[in-house]
Amino acid sequence: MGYKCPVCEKTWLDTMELARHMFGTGDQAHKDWVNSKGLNFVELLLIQTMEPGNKGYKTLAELLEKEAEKVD
Amino acid sequence: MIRNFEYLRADTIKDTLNLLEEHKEDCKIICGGQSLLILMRQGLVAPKNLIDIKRLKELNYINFDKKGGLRIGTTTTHREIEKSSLIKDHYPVLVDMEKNLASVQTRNWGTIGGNLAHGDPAGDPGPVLISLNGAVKIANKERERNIPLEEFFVDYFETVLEEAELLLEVQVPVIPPRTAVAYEKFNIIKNDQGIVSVAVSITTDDDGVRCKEARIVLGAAASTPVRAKGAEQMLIGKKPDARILDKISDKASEEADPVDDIHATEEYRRRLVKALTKKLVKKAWEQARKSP
Amino acid sequence: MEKQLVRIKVNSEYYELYIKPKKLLVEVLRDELGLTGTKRGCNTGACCACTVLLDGIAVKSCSVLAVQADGSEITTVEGLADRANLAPLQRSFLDHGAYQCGFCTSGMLMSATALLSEKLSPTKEDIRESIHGNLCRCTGYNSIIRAIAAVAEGKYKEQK
Amino acid sequence: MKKYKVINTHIHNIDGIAKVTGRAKYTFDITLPQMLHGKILRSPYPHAKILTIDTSRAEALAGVKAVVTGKDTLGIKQGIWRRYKELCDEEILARSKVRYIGEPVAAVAAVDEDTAEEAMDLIEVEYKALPGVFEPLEAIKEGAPQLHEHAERNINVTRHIEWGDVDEAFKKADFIREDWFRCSSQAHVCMETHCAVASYTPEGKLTVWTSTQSHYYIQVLLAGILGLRENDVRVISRYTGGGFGSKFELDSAQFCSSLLSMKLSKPVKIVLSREEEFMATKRRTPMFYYVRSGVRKDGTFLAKEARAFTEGGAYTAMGATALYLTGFFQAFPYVWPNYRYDGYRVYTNAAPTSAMRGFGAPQAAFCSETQIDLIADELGINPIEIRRKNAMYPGYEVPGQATIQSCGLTQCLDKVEKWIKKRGKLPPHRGIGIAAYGFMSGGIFNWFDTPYAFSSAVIKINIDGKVDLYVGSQDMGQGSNTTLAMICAEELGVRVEDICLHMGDTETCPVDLGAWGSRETLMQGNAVKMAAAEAKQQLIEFAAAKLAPNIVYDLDIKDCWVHLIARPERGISYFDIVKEAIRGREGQPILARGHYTPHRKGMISPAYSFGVQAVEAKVCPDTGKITLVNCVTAHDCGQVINPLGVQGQLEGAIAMAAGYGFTEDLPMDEGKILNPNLVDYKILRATEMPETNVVEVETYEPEGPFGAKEAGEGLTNPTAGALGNAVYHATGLSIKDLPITSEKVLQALQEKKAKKSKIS
Repeated sequence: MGYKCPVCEKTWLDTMELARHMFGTGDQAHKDWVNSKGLNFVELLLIQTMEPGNKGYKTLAELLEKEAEKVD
Repeated sequence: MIRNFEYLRADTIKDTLNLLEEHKEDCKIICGGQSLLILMRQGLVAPKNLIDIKRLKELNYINFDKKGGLRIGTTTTHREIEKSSLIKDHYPVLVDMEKNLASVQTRNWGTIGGNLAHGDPAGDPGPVLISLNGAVKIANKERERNIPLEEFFVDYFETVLEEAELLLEVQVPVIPPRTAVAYEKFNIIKNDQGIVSVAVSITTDDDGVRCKEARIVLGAAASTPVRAKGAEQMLIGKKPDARILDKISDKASEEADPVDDIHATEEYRRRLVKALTKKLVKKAWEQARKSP
Repeated sequence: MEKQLVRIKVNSEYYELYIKPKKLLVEVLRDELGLTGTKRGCNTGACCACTVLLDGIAVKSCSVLAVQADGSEITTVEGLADRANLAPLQRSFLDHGAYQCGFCTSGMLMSATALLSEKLSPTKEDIRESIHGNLCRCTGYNSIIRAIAAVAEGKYKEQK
Repeated sequence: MKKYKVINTHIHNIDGIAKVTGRAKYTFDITLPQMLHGKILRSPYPHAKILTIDTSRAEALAGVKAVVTGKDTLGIKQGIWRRYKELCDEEILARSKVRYIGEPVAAVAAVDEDTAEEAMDLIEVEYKALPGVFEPLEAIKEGAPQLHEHAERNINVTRHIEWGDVDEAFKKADFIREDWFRCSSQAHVCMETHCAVASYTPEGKLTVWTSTQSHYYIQVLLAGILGLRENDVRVISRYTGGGFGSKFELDSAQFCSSLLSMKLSKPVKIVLSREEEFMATKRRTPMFYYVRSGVRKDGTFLAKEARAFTEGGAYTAMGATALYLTGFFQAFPYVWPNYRYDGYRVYTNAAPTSAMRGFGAPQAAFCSETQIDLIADELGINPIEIRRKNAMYPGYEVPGQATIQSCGLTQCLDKVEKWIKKRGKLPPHRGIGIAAYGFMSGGIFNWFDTPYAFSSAVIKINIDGKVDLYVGSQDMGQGSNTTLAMICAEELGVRVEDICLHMGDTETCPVDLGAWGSRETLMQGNAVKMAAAEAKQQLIEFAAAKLAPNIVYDLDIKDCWVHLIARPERGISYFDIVKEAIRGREGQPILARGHYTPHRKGMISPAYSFGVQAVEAKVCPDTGKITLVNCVTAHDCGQVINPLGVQGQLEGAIAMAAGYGFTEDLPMDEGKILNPNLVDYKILRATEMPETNVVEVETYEPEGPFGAKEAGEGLTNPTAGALGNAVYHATGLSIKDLPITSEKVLQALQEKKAKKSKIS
């Protein structure tokens, strides 16, 4: 059971891990995908540090919950 | 990169003065070269001719007599001064100053004349020699003149030495009775240049209860070593108790005009002047009262 | 600017060299005589990696013009050992691990040699003082101080 | 009988005699026939477009042989994080844009250094200055000047580490404290500056002598940027005058000398001046740290949240690693059940920041250890006690990150506590501060993307019993050669003098990733041990025939004596067996190979060192001057291999890390470093070193050779924090801004006085 990265297809245990992977990689391809979903990659990163409670990563994780392909 | 130059070795004072006269602004004197060679490497100084007086034996001496006091030839190295028993006996403060002036290597090759002529406001000999009421003998081909060290330094790296002039010797009068001199510089790394330094000379009155004469000289606290004359005045005729010490050291730090640089802010340098002045006036006072 | 004749004795060999007056002693030792044991670590006379003995005293060979050394006797690190017999300081440095990258070692050894020729029984403070100018980024100095102290205490007699 | 014959005995460094006699030839000492001298022209602007470069006047100067600029390169953007294309962002010779003061724009080869330097002034570069940005917190702002097209808001790399439920845990905390810290930069100041001699020959082969921590990396990176085949580039590096993290990336001396040599087919030597070394090589990463910690009344750690904004400088370099490691070590060496870290590396118009001894951990330790003392104080718990309560222990798992096998942290705390008690009551204005630390024994993540094993070794035993040991590791002074020779001798059962170690040459040595991240003892050590074991096995096969043991496992070699373990007196000389074995296999010398690559050992490292350091300092109330009095370190590096080496690493680390704590800094003005020389950059001298004492706490690390772990970088981690805590206990002032200068201390002392007098 896991989630596939919509860009490089690596599989991750949960969407939080997947979000971590996407931010950590942070190349254009991953940025573009996030931005194409109506979020702003860089904004999310900055929100993450400016506001408490893991907000940036949670927001992306929620999106991935819906968007990312699940695999078993 | 060091630019090319003509190398001229002078073996006598006469040769040196003739060469200086001949080349005027187109030449530089090198002795120990501990500061000059660095400037030349950085291209900041590029003389056409370099006159080497390192072997000028005529100017390598340390003499003392009870009347005339101390005479140090310009090519005498810092290490020679540090190790001289004459100086140890009569001017111990000079030995302490030399010991902490720089690395052994620099003190071994660098000379007193070179150090003074370089005119670095952070140099160690300046303040101490001024507090000792020292002077220098300067000559060109025509004439000789003596200048109190207090008037020798003009600005950052600038002295009264004129074109074609050579610094011949340093002169220090005999230390009067009931007098003590103390010097200290503040630095983080030992033997580094001082962030500030203070030299204090105090003479007490005959029964040792009041201060009769005082000299307080600040190093690295202005464009040249400076006397804190206001502070000196507050001290004369008084006994430096805690209250006076506070006022004197406050005054001294007001009289300082230090720079702001990467090693310390102006504010911090003033605080250091205050701390050192307080400490050294106290020290000199206590020693002066003990001394015959 | 013409080259000058310089006569120097280095590690008990005599040399006659024609060199530009602007050449520093360290450049002549390294480039003309191939004595690369003497290093250079800075351009401001602040690291003493280039320390050699000039007529028995420790100087920075980067802060002495070679022409100024004319007629003098110079000892570099290559001159410390007597053929295969290492000098006491060299043996003590080995025993105490008083070096790591080794780039400051020559200068350290020369400073220490000068100290021990001046003072028979230096204090710890004398030792610290004598290598104050010599920068080392590896050892933290204490092993070097121990090594010099051991020789000063007579633990290393000359091997003959 | 002693467990080990070689390991943990006092032996001389195997490079020692070459070093104390001045015969060790460093790259700096190499001269080749026909060799030319190169110099590099560097940007005076922190951020500018290069409009035109006119080299004609320089080329016309007598004695100048060649001038190269970005136009002469393949225009490849290189970087050491090869696995991520966007992190390969540095051209080394800039073609169109410069991003920091000191960035190379041209290089000259001439008959001598002076001519090359003269030519510098004749190269005319027309720049269009661009607005620069120098502070990470400025650079991420909307509308700040952008250094790289691909990096919006100048964000270079981000890292997120998280375990547990931080937000929930904070709700349960009795006490929460948050602090901001500023960790300064630091220069490596290797005594040998970066230098290289490159020699390209018409066969199409390039040989480069250079001062490096990894000849393998340099070989691969040079081949890549020059468009050569990897093994047509030979990198030689026998003696390296210090590294400390500054010498395992491709540098301007290596690249420019190679480029010039390829153009001329003549050897070209480039030695960076000390000033270039300061301005235009990499440096320690400055960090702005926000740390929030929640604990129980009794001092039990509950949750920690950390955010780091790191000043990246103009390029990625090894910054991505430092960013991850600082986050990981922010929670080290303690049990934080809930932890969250967000790290941002931001591009700025300054010299790139990268690896430096400790690799992000000293910064983390300074913040963490300072805050722990503040928390302990407010809870009225003793600093040792709060650390003991939360210390990592053997078998502890850092969730999702690492498994701690050996860990002597608690014993270290006990030893240091004893020492502090012995010091008794201190005179006024004195304090003892402690800091606990740990570090990795080599990294696991393959960011370089090497297809090779992380470490390899080859052994050849000759007819006289002499053992040729070929290692890929690099001795830059830390003493790996000696440590590896000891491991080889111990495993093979011979003496260190029987080993002839070969290193520092890509043509003859197998691949190792090099000397960084405290890799060599564990990783290269394991490879050497494996090779030695295999060689020994081959010898024992022959011995078995003669000694007829019950089973072959009954045989062993010690002190060059092949014998029955049960009856050591029954045996044969190692030297005889070697002769027979070689004859026996048609005259083939004994050959053996070993390799090591960590598998399934977590995200960071296969093993971790631990320790506790106490620093006693004196603070002058009138000037704020700090004097180090004493420094004791209880250190767990597993089984000590070379005691002399460990002590050297320890004392050296203290000098470097104390410098970081209170004397060393790189002040800048608009990207210009203001103290690029050894007069104004303050390194501790012999006169400032405190007494140093080391207490070894031995543990056995199952993953390490003979149970050994790292003993190099970790020792750089605690000192700044311990020093800060010493100042805190001496004055009641906690300075959260490195370096802790006498001026900052005096300032704080006076403010404190002012407050007091207001109250009273």
